[in-house]
Amino acid sequence: MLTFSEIILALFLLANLALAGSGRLTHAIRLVAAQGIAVGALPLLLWDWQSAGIPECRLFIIAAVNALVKGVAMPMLLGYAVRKINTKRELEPIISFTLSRLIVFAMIIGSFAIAARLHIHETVASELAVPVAFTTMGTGLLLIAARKKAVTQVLGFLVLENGISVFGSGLLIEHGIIVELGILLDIFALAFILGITIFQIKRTFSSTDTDKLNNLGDTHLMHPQRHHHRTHA
Amino acid sequence: MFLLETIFTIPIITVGLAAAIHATAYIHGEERRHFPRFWGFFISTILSMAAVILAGIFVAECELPLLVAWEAMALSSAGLVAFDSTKKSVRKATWIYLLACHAGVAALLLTFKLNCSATWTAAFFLAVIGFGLKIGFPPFHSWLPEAHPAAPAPASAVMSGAMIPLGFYGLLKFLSIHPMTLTPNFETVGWTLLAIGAVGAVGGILFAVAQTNLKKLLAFSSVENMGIVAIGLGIGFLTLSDSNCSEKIHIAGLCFGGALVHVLNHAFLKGALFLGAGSILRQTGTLDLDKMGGLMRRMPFTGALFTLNAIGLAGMPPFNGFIGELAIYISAFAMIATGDTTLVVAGFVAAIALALSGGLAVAAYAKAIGGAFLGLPRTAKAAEAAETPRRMWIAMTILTILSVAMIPASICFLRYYANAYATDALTGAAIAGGALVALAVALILVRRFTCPRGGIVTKSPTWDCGYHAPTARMTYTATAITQPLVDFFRKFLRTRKYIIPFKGAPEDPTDAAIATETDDIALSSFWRPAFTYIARLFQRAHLLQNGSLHLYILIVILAVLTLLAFALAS
Amino acid sequence: METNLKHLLLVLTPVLFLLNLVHSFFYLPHSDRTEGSHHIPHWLYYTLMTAFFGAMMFALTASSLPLMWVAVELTTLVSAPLIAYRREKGSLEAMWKYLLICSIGISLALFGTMLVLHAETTRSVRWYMAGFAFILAGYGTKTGLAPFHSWLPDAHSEAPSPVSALLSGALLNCSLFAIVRFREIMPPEANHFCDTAMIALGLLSVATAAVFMVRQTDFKRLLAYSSVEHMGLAIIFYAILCMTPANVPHMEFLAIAFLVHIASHSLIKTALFAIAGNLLLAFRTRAISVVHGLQVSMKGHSWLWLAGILLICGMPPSPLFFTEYALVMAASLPVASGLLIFLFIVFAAMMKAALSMTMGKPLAMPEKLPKALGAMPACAITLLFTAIIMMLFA
Amino acid sequence: MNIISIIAATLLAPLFIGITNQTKAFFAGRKGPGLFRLYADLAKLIRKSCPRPEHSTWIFASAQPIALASVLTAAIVFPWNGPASSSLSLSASAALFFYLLGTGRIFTLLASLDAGSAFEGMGSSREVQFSTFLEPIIFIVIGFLVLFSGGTSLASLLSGASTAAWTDNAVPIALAALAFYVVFLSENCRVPFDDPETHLELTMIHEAMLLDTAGADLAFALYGSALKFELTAAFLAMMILPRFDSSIIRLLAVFGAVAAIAIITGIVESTMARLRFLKSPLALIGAALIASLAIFFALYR
Repeated sequence: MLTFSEIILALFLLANLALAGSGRLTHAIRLVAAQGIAVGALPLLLWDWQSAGIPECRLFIIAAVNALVKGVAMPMLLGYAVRKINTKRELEPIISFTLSRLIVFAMIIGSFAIAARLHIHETVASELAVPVAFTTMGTGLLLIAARKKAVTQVLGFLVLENGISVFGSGLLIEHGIIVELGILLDIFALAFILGITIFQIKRTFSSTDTDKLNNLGDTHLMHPQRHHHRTHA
Repeated sequence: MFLLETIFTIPIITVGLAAAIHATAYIHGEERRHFPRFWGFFISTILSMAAVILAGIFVAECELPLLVAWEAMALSSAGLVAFDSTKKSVRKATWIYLLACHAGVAALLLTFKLNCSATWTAAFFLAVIGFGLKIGFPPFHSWLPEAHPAAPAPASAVMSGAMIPLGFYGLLKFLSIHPMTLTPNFETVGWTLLAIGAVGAVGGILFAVAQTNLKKLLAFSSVENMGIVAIGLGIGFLTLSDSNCSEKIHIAGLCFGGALVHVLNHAFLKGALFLGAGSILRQTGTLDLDKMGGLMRRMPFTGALFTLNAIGLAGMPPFNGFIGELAIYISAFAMIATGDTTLVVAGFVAAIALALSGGLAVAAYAKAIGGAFLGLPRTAKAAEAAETPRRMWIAMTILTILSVAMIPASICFLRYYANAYATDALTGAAIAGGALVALAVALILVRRFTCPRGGIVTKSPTWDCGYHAPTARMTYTATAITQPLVDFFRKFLRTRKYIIPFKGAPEDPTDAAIATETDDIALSSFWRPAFTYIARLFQRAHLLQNGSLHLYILIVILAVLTLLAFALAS
Repeated sequence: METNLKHLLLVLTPVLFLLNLVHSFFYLPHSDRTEGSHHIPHWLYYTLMTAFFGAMMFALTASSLPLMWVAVELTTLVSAPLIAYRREKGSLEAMWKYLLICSIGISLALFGTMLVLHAETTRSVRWYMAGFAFILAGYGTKTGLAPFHSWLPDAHSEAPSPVSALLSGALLNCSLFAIVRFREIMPPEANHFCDTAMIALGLLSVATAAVFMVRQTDFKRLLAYSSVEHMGLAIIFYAILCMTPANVPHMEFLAIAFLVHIASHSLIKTALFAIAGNLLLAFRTRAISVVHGLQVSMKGHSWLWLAGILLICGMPPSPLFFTEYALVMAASLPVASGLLIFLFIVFAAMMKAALSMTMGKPLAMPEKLPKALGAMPACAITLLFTAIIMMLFA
Repeated sequence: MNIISIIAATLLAPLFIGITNQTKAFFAGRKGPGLFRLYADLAKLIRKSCPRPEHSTWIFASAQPIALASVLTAAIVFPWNGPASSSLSLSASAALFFYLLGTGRIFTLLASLDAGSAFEGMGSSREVQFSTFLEPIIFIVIGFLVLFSGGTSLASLLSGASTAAWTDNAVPIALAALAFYVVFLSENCRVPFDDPETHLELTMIHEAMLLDTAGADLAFALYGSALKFELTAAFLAMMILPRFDSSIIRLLAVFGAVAAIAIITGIVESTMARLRFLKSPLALIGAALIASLAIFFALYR
């Protein structure tokens, strides 16, 4: 079972690389969905079935809800949003796909280095889980920072959350079911609100390009043409 | 006991009272609507100054009350500076003043933080900056020529006469926290104060000479007078630092005594002068000396009182301004007489700075009196000016009477304070002053008797070398009186000349004129460029908040990585 | 410290909530009239407002650290729609940035929470420190510490003023409380890192606030940066408290000063945001350059605004003067001098704006405001001084 | 004795002006107005009434008496008899002496401004400039004397040195005396700086300020400047002269020296051209440097 979890984690890394290089929105959403399902399954995969026996049903519930929310509901929500706002299906990169891949690759190396500094010595799985978590989080942040569309930023955020979940399940950190569900609910609600906001942004700005979302700031004096304090007639 | 406290309290009460009397009439017409605001700030200024005095008594135990009172004083006097709130110059002045006060408190906070024997020198320099920002030590004096013209005259009088010297009170209190055993420090203290005082005394009055705005002139003259006080204190500390001078306690006593006497003299004289400037402003609507002239005939009481006080502040016998300066001169000479190189150098620096500032002060006050009160009125408003309501010049009279009373009082004080050292010289000066007055009266009587027709004078037009009908435009303006001096120091003063072109026909250029403006060099060459530079720099940094979410997130990522690296590395 | 702070915030948050709720009753109708009716329905506003309050109280009382995380995240979710009360470009953008940056931050905080929880089992100092680094970044984002503060000026300036006030006065404190909670469970070996990091972030915040306040053109952003500054001061304060050994005599004084600082900042800032909101309604602009000569056109507000700015800058009789004094006296020399320099710049920038707004001749005549709108800031300042007097006699 | 010497000094003052003028006349090959011309002038003027400019005020009316009174007071505090002077003179500080002269100057200045004439304004503006530069030089010289004599009062400064000390310090004393002589010329408006003979010219300083002064007031002004001439010359003389034991010899020596200085001044005025105004401050700065040099000599001998 442990080897299986290792394979899953390795696939996670590959998914990150793929996400960094993915040029199509639907493709990226599918990758995130796959990651979500894997995250849901991870606690069960990491469970020490031989010695600890059959886990409590709590674990199953969490795994199921996790997989459902992260692997199904949220990607569907995003896909719906993409269709609804009728945006172009390309991810518009600020950093090119190749460079993004290289960065993720560098992150993988970096994550292993950081993990080594942290002295993890519990399970083999966790030894891999921590760097994978780091990389996934990094990829998420990269997607947020280096892609133009608002939808992509939500996507990146989901990847970031996936990374944190990997970490949590990799180290078998137990929060209790309420907290676990609370966290999930929060993230889901967040994704939901973000989705709604994207609609509103689309309606108000007639674009979801985040380049249009930079009217607020402190550079008015340097760009006087952008100086528009709200004055209603 | 409480000698220092008493000396610094006297101006608060007297100048405060005189200014209050003056203010009842100074604020007139439309402005009376703002009476509550004025009196609120005025009274709180006076009270907070009293609080500073009280807090100073306990400064060795706890410095917090002093700091609070100090800030309160700054704030309430800033309210006075901002009185004429719709003017742009007033806004600017208020801002500069508040900044100066706040920077002072910041420096004082650090002063008291560092106030232990290991870091005493640093604390002392910070104290000089902190209190110096209030006193107007160069280059921290820049708020004075901004705030004084902006504030109503009674407020200027209180601020200049009573509040500024409180900086010395604070400084002396700070120095008294540590015991006298720290003798090596006296040299630092002495040289610092002497250097700052010399620069302030000469530089301040030099800029006063170049001003055409009466209140700016008076403000720069405050820088000068505070410089003189600093010189007195500086040479006092230097004398104390010298180990092989037998009379050092007496000489130092004379130095300190002279400085303290000068504080009081300055308070009364400058208080009266600011009130006088206020009276002129009220009656003529201008502070520009070039637009006044001939006011002595129209405002005889104000003019006479202003003249007497101005000559007094120039340090001329028989007025009281001379006594304090004389004490400092005598001690400077005494230091030279010891032959000890340090003291000789210090004595020379003090004496030359005093002499130079004295000479320049004559020029500055001759300009002020001549420009405002003498000659012919240069504008219609000046020609129509009338004497102020009685209580305005009565307020000035109160201060003038106090000035006269200062002559015997300061001699008694110095006799007590300096252990009768060189009292003869001071008494002699007073007697000589008396003799001068008596002789002058006698000569006037002689003239009366020798003149034919019982001294009835004939009036004739001014003899202008053949030109028989001199007009107001032909008389020397205030700017013109000091033009040679200002021109000589032009590299330092950086006076700007404006040629006001004539509007009428070219053959009758009646309205052409030259106006000059001299900015404070510290403000225009240091503070303003420095502040502008910093503001520009900061504004460039505003690019970091340019609205781009990507940039923000990049910054977050970098910051997290830095924190993580720091966490893992440590 | 944790319990003291908690108790304070448990009192302070409801007070601020009530103040702003009442203020909203007067503010919203007038705001809708002058700024157009394109806004979320009022029932939703009040529901969200109450939910926001509930989430903050939940964050303060949450029993476990992950639960606290849930609560803090919840505050983001419910306050975001409040920021975009009016549906227009600016507020939407602000809300988007608020959501995204705070969510990223809060995710980092979740990660940090996990690290710390794991460290609880392994007792590894490294893990603790790594965890605290993430906590500081994560909750620091919500607290508005530089360089994670970038959402704050946008959100504070675009939100309706009762929301800005609540964000600045209550929310920032709650997330500061989260940091405090984590700091309290750090092992002694991690002390040096934690305190240094907190001081560094605090100084950076004060410096950032100073930099961005200079030549600021928008008075609500000015207040927002002032919040960044005060949160920076608060965290430095807390770090110094942590560094001071418990047996030092002035420790107790410092601890009280820390609490007073937080409470005073909240109350004064609430008042200031309320005044700023009123000015916005009266002049329909947030530009400092347009609001001119309040002394003539809106006398009462002019005095309130000046008083508020002076109080927040730490001019006596502001309690902030005393707390900043305590801070400077307790801090190490470089920190203290740095703080004083930046505080001076902040003062200069704020006074420049305040004087330019209050003094001078009016450029535009303001609209008439209902009298009740002026009551709230006055109320907050009165409350502040009542609290001080109570403390003096207690 | 003291009163006698003061009276003698006040009576003799116009004579020294006469000496200078006679010397100048001699060099110019003229017969000259005679040594006692000024006495006659004064006697004539004092009996005349004083017409005043229309716009002038009490400042103009009282300035000349006050100015003269201040110079007279300076004459009273001057230690004519060295150590045997009155106690007032013995204790008086050098600062008092020169500040008394300054009081006279400021009133003359104000009076000239009061008249409102362009020419008088010009004169006063120049007077202001020169007096500013003079002040520091005077105090450098006083400082030198303090260093040299070890006392601080005017009397001890001018008590004269013992022969040994005198010969030892010949160079610094000569330098200080030279510097003070420049001060003397400028203070008394003598030739390189001003020309007392040129009333009604654009180049003058002191006399320009007196354009509207007439009658008794002019008498006061003329007598005041004569007395000032005598006082400053006496100061210079007592700087140079060695110590005398007898008061009378001392007094005679002082008056003799003053007469000599008057003659020298006459010679200087006859042989030198007036400096350009813009150059005059430079000459004064030169004098300041000379005086400073005297101090360095005295300190590092």
